[in-house]
Amino acid sequence: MKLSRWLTVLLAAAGIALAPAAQAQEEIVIGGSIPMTGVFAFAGIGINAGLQDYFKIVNDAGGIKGRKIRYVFEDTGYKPDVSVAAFKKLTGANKISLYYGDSTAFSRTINPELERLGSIMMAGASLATEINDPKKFPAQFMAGPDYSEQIGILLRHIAKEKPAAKVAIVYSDSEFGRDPVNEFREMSKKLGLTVAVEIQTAPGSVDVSTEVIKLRRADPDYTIFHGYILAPIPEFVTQMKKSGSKSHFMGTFWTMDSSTVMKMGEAGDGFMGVMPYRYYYDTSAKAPMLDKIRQLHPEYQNTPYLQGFLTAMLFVESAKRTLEAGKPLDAKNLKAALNSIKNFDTGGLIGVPITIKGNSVPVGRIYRADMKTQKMVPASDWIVVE
Amino acid sequence: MPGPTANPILEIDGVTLAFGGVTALNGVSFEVAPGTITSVIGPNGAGKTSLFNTISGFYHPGAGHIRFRGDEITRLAAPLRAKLGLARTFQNIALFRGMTVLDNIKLGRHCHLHSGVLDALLYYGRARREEMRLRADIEERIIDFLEIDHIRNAPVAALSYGLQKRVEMARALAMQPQVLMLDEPVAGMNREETEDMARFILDVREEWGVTILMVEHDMGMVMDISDHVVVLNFGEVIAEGAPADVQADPEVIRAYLGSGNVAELRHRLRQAREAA
Amino acid sequence: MRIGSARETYSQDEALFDSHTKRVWLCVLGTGLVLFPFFAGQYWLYLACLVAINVASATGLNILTGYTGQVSLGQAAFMGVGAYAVAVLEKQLGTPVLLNLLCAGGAAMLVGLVVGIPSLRVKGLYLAIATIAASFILHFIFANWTRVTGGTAGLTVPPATIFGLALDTEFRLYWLIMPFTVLMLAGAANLFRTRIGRAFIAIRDRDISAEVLGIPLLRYKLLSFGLSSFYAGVAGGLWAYFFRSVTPESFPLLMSIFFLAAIIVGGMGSILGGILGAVFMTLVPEVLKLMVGWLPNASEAMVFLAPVRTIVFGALIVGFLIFEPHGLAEIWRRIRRFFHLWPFRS
Amino acid sequence: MIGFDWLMLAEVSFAGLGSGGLYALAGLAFVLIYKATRVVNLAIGEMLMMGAYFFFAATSSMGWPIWIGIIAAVIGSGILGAVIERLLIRPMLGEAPISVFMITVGLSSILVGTVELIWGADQLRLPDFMPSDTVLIGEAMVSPKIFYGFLAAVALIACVLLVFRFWRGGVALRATASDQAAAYSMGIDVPRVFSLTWVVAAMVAAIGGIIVGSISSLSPTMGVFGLSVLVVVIVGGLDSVPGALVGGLLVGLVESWTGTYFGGEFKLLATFSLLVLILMVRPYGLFGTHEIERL
Amino acid sequence: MILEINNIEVIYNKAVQVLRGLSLSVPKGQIVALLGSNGAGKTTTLKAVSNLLALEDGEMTRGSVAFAGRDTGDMRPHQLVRAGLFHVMEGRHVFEDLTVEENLTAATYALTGRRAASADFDLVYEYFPRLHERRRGLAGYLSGGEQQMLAIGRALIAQPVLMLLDEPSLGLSPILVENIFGIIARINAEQGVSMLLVEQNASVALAVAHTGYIMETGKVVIDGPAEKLAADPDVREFYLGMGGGEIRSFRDIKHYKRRKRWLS
Repeated sequence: MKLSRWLTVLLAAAGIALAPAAQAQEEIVIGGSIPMTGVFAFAGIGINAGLQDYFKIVNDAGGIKGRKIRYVFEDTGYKPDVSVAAFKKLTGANKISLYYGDSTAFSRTINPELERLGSIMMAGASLATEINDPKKFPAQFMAGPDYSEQIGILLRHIAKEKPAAKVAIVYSDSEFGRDPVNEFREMSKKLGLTVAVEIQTAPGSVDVSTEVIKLRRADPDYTIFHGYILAPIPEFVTQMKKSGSKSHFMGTFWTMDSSTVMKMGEAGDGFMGVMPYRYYYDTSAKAPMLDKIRQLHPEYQNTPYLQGFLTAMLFVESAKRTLEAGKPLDAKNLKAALNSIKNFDTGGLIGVPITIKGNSVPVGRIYRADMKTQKMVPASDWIVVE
Repeated sequence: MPGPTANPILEIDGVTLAFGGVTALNGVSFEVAPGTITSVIGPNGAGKTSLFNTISGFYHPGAGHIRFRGDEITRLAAPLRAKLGLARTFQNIALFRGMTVLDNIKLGRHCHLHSGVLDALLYYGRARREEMRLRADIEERIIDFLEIDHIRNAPVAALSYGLQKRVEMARALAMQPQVLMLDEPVAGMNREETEDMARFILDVREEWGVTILMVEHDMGMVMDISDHVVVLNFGEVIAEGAPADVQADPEVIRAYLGSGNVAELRHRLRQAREAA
Repeated sequence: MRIGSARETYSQDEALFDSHTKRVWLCVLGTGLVLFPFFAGQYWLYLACLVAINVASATGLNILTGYTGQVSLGQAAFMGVGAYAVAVLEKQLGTPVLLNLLCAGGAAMLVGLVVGIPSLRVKGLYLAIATIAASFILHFIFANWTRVTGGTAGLTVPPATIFGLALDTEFRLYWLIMPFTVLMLAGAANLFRTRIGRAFIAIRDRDISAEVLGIPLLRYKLLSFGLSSFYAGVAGGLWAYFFRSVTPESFPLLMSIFFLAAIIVGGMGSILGGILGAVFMTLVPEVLKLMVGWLPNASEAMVFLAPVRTIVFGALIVGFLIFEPHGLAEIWRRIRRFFHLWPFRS
Repeated sequence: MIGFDWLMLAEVSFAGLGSGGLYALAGLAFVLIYKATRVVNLAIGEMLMMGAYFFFAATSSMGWPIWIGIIAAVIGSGILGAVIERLLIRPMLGEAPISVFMITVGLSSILVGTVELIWGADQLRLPDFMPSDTVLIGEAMVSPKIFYGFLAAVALIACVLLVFRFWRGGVALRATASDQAAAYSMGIDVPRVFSLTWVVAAMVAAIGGIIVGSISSLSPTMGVFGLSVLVVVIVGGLDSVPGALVGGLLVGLVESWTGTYFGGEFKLLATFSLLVLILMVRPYGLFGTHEIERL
Repeated sequence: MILEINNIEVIYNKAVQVLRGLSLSVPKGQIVALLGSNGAGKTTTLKAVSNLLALEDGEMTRGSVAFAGRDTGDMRPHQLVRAGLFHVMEGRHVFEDLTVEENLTAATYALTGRRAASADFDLVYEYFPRLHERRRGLAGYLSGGEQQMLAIGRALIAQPVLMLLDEPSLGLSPILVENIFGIIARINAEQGVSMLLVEQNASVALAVAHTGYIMETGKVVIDGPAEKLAADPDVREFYLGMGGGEIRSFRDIKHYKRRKRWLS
């Protein structure tokens, strides 16, 4: 015991001696483990652009209370150990207050480190239900509804559209896929929906004909896909439609990027899904922030971009509130500032003002694919999960 | 020299071995008396190496028995036979190319050592003592005896054919054999090297009291140093006995040694050619 | 220049580090390893720990594949067994760290022994694929035995505590991981000075002859599987303490391929090869990333150069194999030989 | 059995056979290479992927008609096969099989990186080129892509078997596979046979890749498919063309049955258990050549 | 001279020297026998001629081989075959999972790019009627003798100028051996094919050959006309297995002699 205490004191002393003297106007450093390559690269590239763009907007406007933002990131290839390495490297070289992480595994792995450091608040690409627990993940949050909440939004919409409908879920055999299955079961029961079938597909399986046969026999009114980006949804939908099924098909956030849905081709017509943000091209209501994005980029920006953008916005807002309260930028203060956000206007990115009580932003809306205009169109109002 | 009445150290009794329809050995029987040099000869493909493989436990005979010091070993696994004292060399030289000469020889002692995994990982106490004893024994008794001290740390792949054969013999000696089985010990050697190998074989028998069973083509050496010769042809024993008797056996001459009358053979070939 | 050294006893001749120069370098290396954490930043410490874990596991695989010739693609799954063992013990029972790590090794060893059973009948790449099968079956167990493994979400591991000191930083973990790795390396090196190591090599070189020379094949192949997976299990246990979160997806097949690549690139059947290979394979992606970082417009370049990194990584493996099939260890040996004779180069 | 849905079993079995046909096709590409050159090609999945991407480039990017696109993709893959053989495989002649195996691991990394560099990491969709109406076999509905994919696979395998049997080049290939040194001494240009096999295998893989890609989608992770192929060829025997066919169908059937009656998470478990079982009973697969060991 | 081997050295695995300055020549239309004990380097000699060494990590480090006056150093094995040099390997090496006929078809590659030569299957069946009976059967199921016939039959298809025959008598009964050698002699006489014959069975080899070479540890020790060699007392003693000479016994060699010599 004595030895350990002695060691701790020694290390603490070394830490103080080595830490650079705090400057009043030092920049705010935001780090990121971003999957620029690998299976999640399509999202990573968008997320990165979204983060970068918003930080630039803030910096161009003079920064946060006069302090500039510096954004540093590393490519992870969507591998948790590489993500951790990037985190260590970036936090070792910079005094980071906010961090963007790329996967559930990373969020979970780094959580003890975040708790130990106490200086960083993190958000990320993981919308895992598990992370949405302020007790277990006090220094993290996500800029959208978690997967269970997304399923809840979908089911709510179904219950409203067709009470007592038969619903099915098709999910991949991965952590991502299995995440909201329990919620699906319980929520269906609560809303008076019948679970027609739950189908799990093997990871990396190419052919889904057998699963289609199973699904066809269950004959659901609504089929929710979760745990995929694109494949094998189009094949499912095509085969189901060809066999005369009248089921409606739905997806969750990472599937819902406009270009992803459009790749489904004809089969994708009428495909619905939950989306926490407005699409880039959605001009149905006033959205100054979207206008700004459209100004910056005349071409379409994908949903991960919007996710990154909104995350950056919440990062900045938390930092601003913390600084305004005259408190140092540490995890506890940042998180408290984040949770103080009430009826916050996202500049139209989300159609309703948001309130962040816990670790997620539990808002979403159902959009439907319209293949004629090649766009996603709103199919419901904004739904807030209580 | 023990007389022929002594109990045989190794008995091959009606051994039959077949692979996929081809009979490699067909009711082979003979005995090896302790302390003798017994040679098995026969043309290529006669089943000599198959016989060796059967004795050392790599093949299991379809019929027949193999007895070692009177005990049945027909069904015994190969490693256990090695432990009993049946050591051998191989026709195509089966040295382990990834090891030095010294390690190859040490490997021979494997079945007589006792250190376990933990001893090995720690290399402390038993394993260390055992390895040191082994090293000393190999250095003093085997490497010195076979005069291969200059190559002890060489990788075996770099050695000449003759030296490789000698290392193989060293490894077999490290197995502390009672019966040493040599498969073509002087193949590919010149007269001088052959003489030396012959001397080693005789010395092993004399100094170590080891019984020797060998397969060899070099008739000169076989007839000279063997006490007993067994002739195999097409998987069957066609003759056995003292070298001189075997050499004189007309069937042996026909099947293996050849008539030696080249002129007559040439004549027959020519006749066959013309007849066709 | 050093041409030879006189040794007076067999024991001196059999020593692992048989020359004065070697011992001096060993001391330098040891001192370096001890001093390293006091000077390195947390990123380099992190990498050092990761490298050490990988070295331990690669050395285990080297015992099995490099020395015994049994190609295995199950190393990552065996690490998984060790990692889960540590996670479960630490969470459920709170047993001491050292015991947990030994149990992790033991658990992985038991699994390894079972996986090794086909090795008597199945050889070469057929065996390699059988080990892939084993690793998928293990993955299935990790993902579906929810009561113990926590299912796909996995388990979070409390920090290792030694004498009440929580090992929750790289600096502290280094003192757990590095000694373990060094001990395991020493064990492996010792192994190949004894009859067991020789038996392994004999099986690799000519297994059927080895049997006739008195080596029971099944027993030694299983022993090799057991030892190798013991190493993997301990490495996996260290991994669990290091990352503190264990999920089924933490130990993909790709990781097994990584270890195989490490020992091949490093040099099969050489302890040094396993070390060099694991170090090389772990650090190459990081070094490549650093190099991209030096380029102008690094952050934009990163987007485009990231795939290039994947290519370079593959090209390095290919290049090494084509130009030096015996791996880094051989290159190292050649460099050493050069300096031994220098300046009297022949 | 009353109440058992026999129609479902039939449909599931057809689907299984269908996807089994695709496995068999990819397995064929693998077996060709192994048979002739003894290379275990772990990059087989990536070679499929390259074929699919070539097809994508020809049709979606260049805007060529579908059939020209297919031909272009097949030819492009053939050239790639030749390049791979010449640059990576030939220098490794005579090295340990494990080293060559590792070369193909490196190769797969190179191919994935190249695809990411050129086409990005996004999932892409290939244009539809097969009839999309459901095929009815009796009362059983069969997915069209699977059905036509199966036909293409079986036709191609039959083609290869016929060529092996009756074309002199087929004899040369089998002779090379059976005994390299002896093939040389017959006057067969062994290196050329090697390179030809790689070309042909890459072409077969390209066709497989186009079908697989059109059923699911195109992405740099498509190479994972190669893993199932590995199971197929081990079950069938690494060096047996009929083995690839039987192994493919068997694995397809087992996958679809377990997927239906037990659940998707059991698919891999079932195929790999099958693999272990077969290896224990027949260590060289169902039709593989048993190598004789000599002391 | 159809074949001239000039002072060649061969090393395996960059370490083991098997041939140490071996020279021999095969006159056109003749059969030359190369004799010697196991491991003397006979097979290696043939492989060095047909350039098959590389397959076994062997390398010719010195000397040259000329076939029909042309240096073979830069010719690849299949080119040599197509130029008319056919190697019938030891152990027969038939393609076991091909039929007899397909085995012969494989050999037609030897005719690639040569004249208007067309493969003459009938010639093979004429020499070996047995092969005709079994032409649809897999070669792997043939008996040893039949396989040897097939191996020589493949060579006939190739219409070679020079045949290298490696131990055609291996594993055959004396009657079959005579049979095979009878055909070898016929092929030589009727087709005018020159032959380099490696044999263990020295008597039959010397009976069929015109010239003989005897090698030991990688070099030639005795050579001359076959009949003369067959009469040579040393050859009779060592290679024909006929004793009777006044050779010193192995039993009489003294220990000290051996001890001295191995120190080198």
